[in-house]
Amino acid sequence: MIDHHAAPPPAGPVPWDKDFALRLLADMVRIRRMEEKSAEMYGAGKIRGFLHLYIGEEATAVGALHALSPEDNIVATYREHGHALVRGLDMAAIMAEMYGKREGCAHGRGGSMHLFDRATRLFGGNAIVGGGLPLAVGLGLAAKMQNENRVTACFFGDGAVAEGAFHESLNLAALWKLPVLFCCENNLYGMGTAIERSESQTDLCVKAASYNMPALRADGMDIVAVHKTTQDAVTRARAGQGPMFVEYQTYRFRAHSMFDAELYRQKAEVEEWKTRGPIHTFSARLKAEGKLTEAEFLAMDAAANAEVDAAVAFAEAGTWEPVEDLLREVMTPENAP
Amino acid sequence: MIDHHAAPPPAGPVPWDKDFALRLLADMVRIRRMEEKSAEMYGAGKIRGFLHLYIGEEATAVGALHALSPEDNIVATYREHGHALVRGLDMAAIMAEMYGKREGCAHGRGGSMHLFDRATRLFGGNAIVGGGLPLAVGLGLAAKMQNENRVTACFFGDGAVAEGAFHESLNLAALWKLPVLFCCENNLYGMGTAIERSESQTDLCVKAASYNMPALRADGMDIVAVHKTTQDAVTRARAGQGPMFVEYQTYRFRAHSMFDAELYRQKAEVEEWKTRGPIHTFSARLKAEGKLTEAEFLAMDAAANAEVDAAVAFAEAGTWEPVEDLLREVMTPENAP
Amino acid sequence: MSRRLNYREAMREAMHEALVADPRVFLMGEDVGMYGGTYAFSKGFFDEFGPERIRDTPLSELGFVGAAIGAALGGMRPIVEVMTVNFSLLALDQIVNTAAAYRHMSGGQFSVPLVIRMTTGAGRQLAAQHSHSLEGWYAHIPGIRVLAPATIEDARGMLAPALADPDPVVIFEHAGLFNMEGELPDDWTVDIRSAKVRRVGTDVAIITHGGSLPKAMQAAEQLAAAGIEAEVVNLRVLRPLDTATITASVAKCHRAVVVDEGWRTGSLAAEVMARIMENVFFELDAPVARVCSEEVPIPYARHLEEAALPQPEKIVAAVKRMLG
Amino acid sequence: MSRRLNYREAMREAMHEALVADPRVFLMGEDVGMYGGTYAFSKGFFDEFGPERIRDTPLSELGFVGAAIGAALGGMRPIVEVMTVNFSLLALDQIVNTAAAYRHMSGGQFSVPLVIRMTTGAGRQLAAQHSHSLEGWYAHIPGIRVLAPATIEDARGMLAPALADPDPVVIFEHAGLFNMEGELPDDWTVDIRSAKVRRVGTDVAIITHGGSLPKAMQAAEQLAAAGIEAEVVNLRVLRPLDTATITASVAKCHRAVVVDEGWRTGSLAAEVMARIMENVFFELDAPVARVCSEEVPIPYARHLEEAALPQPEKIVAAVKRMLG
Ligand SMILES: Cc1ncc(C[n+]2csc(CCOP(=O)(O)OP(=O)(O)O)c2C)c(N)n1
Ligand SMILES: Cc1ncc(C[n+]2csc(CCOP(=O)(O)OP(=O)(O)O)c2C)c(N)n1
Ligand SMILES: [Mg+2]
Ligand SMILES: [Mg+2]
Repeated sequence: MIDHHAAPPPAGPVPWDKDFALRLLADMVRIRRMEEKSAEMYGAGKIRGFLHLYIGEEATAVGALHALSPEDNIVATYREHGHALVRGLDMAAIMAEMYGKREGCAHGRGGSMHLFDRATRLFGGNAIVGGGLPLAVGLGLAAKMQNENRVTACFFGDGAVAEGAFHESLNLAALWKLPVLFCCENNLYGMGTAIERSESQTDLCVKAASYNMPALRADGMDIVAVHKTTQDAVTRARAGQGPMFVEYQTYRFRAHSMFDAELYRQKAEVEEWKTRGPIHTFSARLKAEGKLTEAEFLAMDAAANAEVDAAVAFAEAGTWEPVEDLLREVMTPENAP
Repeated sequence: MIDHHAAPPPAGPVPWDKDFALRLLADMVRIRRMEEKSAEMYGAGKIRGFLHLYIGEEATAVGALHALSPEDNIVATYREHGHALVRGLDMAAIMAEMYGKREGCAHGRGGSMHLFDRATRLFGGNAIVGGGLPLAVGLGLAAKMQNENRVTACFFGDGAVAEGAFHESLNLAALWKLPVLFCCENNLYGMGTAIERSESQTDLCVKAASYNMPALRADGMDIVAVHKTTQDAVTRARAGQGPMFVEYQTYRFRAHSMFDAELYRQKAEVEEWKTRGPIHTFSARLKAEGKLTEAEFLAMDAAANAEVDAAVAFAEAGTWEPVEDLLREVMTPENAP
Repeated sequence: MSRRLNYREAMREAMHEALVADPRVFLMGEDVGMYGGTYAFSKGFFDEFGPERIRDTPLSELGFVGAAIGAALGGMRPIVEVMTVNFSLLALDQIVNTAAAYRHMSGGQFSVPLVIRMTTGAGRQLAAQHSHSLEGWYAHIPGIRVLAPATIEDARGMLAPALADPDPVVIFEHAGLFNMEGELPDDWTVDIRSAKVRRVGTDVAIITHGGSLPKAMQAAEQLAAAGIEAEVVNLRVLRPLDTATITASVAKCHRAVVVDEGWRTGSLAAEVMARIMENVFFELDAPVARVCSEEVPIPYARHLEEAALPQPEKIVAAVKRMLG
Repeated sequence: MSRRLNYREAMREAMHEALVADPRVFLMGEDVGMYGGTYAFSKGFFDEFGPERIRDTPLSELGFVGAAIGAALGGMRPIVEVMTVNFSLLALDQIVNTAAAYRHMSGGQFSVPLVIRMTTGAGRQLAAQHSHSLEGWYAHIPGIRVLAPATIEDARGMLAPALADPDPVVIFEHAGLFNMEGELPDDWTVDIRSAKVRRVGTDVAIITHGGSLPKAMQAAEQLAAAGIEAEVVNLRVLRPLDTATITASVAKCHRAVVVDEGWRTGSLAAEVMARIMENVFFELDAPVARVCSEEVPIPYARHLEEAALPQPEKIVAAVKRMLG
């Protein structure tokens, strides 16, 4: 039986220079503020559909994505706002997408669950649990067949592990030795189902052996551990040694989506995990090491809030795609490049 | 990399009394003769569709099924003639089914790939690779929920292990501790694809750990090993200790189906495996132990041939279901019991 | 005495009744238990009936739908909830190749008494992967019965006969209806063989099902204001289709519009049109028209989603074009 | 100079040409390699192009079809062979929810240049799980193109434009055609937008595709002997349907029979009938009829299977009934 209690808060020296450390901290803060505002805008009816917040899990996306290069591919889930932002998408384009505006990163066609960006090789946003894994295998295959020095990082949750798509994808990637990282964000729940109620084997790393695939595990609340572990995995994949399974043990502080009474977990459990919140524990460490002052933190937070405000203003000012264009983008136009 | 070379032929003492030993030997011979005749009748155009022969693998079905009880459930594949026969179906009803006659065990609706029998709890014959596994889980669930002392044995090939259905089924069965035996007939090939070209992990028992499921392996050419291993698995499942994965390492002597040029394996490999043929090695052991005389073997073989001839005669004499009844058995009739 | 309740409550009551009545009945699916049901259809059941009978499943649609088939074969009466039709694509192999074909392949030896429920439809800005209306696909498969409750009565009354049916029944519940309130008459028993005329009219038959029914009713009201009396036929049983009710209405009105949230090409609406063609062609004063979803994966933006789906205005316009 | 070859050889030639012409093209699927292709379409390719480009996959339809989508996004031009349409049910989620929707969901940023080939149809006594004709399902999905080569020309000529198409293309190859021989004209380039009239006639339009085309042609010959000149329209592009060619033929003949191996209810034939209804209703002298498969999982026994499927005699009978 898995232990749902949080381990001690992340601690220990941060092996980064101040500049790098602060960049990563800032990204976590940016995600957090953007997400909080999204929830607010959902309440205001500006954002609709399903909205899945990443609050609490920021160390994972930020730590992992900073271990990747621009030429790498990213495949994500419906809980991908953070990934999109860290990958380099304009917060304004993300917010506009959630508003359904033409200026959104998918022109308002996709919404919260389908953030895409060709420029940064973000291959979505996928609302089918497990749906991104086969895609990642194929991106890895294309990279390998074309001798490109490109790694594909595929994010998915613990819930996705039970899907057949997980099994088929890991086998293919390992069989063909593809440069794919299977990045499992294990937040202990798939919607309202705790992992020990959905997995007969709750040690997810054990599953990798099934595919002869090496596995690494990181404390997903500790951005330093996440980054280091991901770097190790990337190095191996980039060296042509095949795929890798990486488990990030993390926790979702908010409800699964905006419709969730959270009947399935104890408030105390959530509170306990919050003591390990990736932002305050990391900033505390940086402060203790003299790499961060409170003033710097406040400035960073103010910058994030300003960015969020600008993003909202952009989204508000955005336009609606004309209804006459409804059938656009179903098929590629004749003379597309 | 898996070793496709056959191990030394099965040997060692047979821990059975003469009567039991001869019954199992006879069943292997019955399957062999029935299969050979089926191939002949396929050539003669009497049997059509796909026909998948079990020749070479007889020890698996015979050894395993004799470890089960009449109240247990059997789920099989398209390579299931042997299972049906050992389970107690009339050879004549099997042959008539392959002829497409109304007297067949599925009234000619199913054919070779869909042998069914309610009386002996044979839940098919399934032509979708991996398709039977979820079904077996459900049969196990029903048994458990109704407190029935019933084990479900589900047969499938090494090829099926790559399917998502395998993964989802093993997880469900283990999670819910269901009395299901996952009986993998590993004949080293899925159609023309050798296992090391389809599985990144060729040690299939390792996969069971992924589901926290115990695994056993048996030499599928050795009926004694098959029977003993299956008995152990059945005992455990019947005691309510949950599912079990059992791998039988075996080999298919014939082509995958009647359309197969066998470009994917060496003749020498097949010949080498034939030296371990389950019938001649087992009869040799019995002879060495004085439990079988050549005369007894010849009589047994003659009986099998006579049974086959009678089955063919029955099938030949069988009738065609009237075309007017075409739409029968799509839905259950109103007043069905 | 009739009672007022909403669609969700009606369905919940029906399930509750079935669980109480028959120990072989159990509910399984993703988050039907501790979470309380994705759409709260089974709220409270987990505490009342326990985890064995309100069985949360891992995310494995193919596996647990197949397991439900096996459980049905093994003597149980499972209700399996596939959260939405969108995810049912993962389970289609088990539904088509096993559940629907099983009785036939076995020469009639085994029936599969299984009920599969799923949410269908668009309208909540859930975008391209969460907005399918694939009832028409299911209606194509021999060996299953397909239901689409669109009223409080049908939500309350269809489950019991579905569970009594010895063969697989698939029930489509349109997400747009869940909060719809209505009166439940005292006698809400439902016959799961027949379509039902929801509004009597003479000028045009509007034939529809599921989430489009309220839209058709609204359109009929608007048309009535313009002096056009539409008859609204609710298919409600999508397989086997009740051709007699359809053709009777068309024979009376001589004009018909079929409304279907499926994408236009290959929609169930096409099948209804084909049946009208085959059976009452000479009764038609005008070609049958259809109002379907536009041929686009459903967009997220609200105005585009609305434009993609059938709407009362489009139905009114289609009728007026026809009569004009 | 025209050449004589069979359908399998034509398809094989087309694949060979594509593999030679473009290093981004590769073939993947179950047993396409060492086995030589389930139906020998790729015999010899493994030795010629090697295991990277003639890529045998494990049994995992969802996974490898999804991988092909990813490979297409990553710059390759995969041809993925799903052994038969029956197994494609396992891959439908990736085809519908990913391949078809991808361009739209991404706001037009990404196209998926993928070709999916699969065998379809019945007629070889393969029984209920190996005999589906689900082209109609695929034709329902926005975002993909669906082809059904039914002649030597189309088998030879459809692959190149399918590979050149920036969007997903699904090609259905009917197993009953593989050994069919015919002349390949010098110019066999095929336009994958249009239907094609295979036989000119005036009395009735027989509209069909895939494995039913030879049956329709046979029926037309039999009808000609009885003095009835049938026009045979081969849809060949099942999505988007070429309505113009259909309606032109119906407008000329004033009568039509649609032949489709799909189960009758919800068949592609229903869509063709709906389009005729919508576009040329007033040209019709009789209701359009259809000859489809009976609503039964395909039985194994030969006589029952034959009875379940469209046959030339049934087509002839339907035409005669209509004209009678
Ligand atoms: C195939 C499929 N089944 C069900 C759902 C509904 N659903 C959306 S998210 C989710 C839980 C997924 O959990 P996990 O993979 O752990 O990711 P998390 O949400 O925890 O990040 C479920 C059941 C879906 N989107 N897709
Ligand atoms: C889902 C599915 N995919 C493909 C096929 C075609 N097919 C039939 S048998 C087979 C090989 C299966 O191999 P294995 O599971 O090892 O069983 P074996 O035939 O060796 O007994 C294949 C590919 C199928 N029937 N079902
Ligand atoms: Mg999770
Ligand atoms: Mg095998």
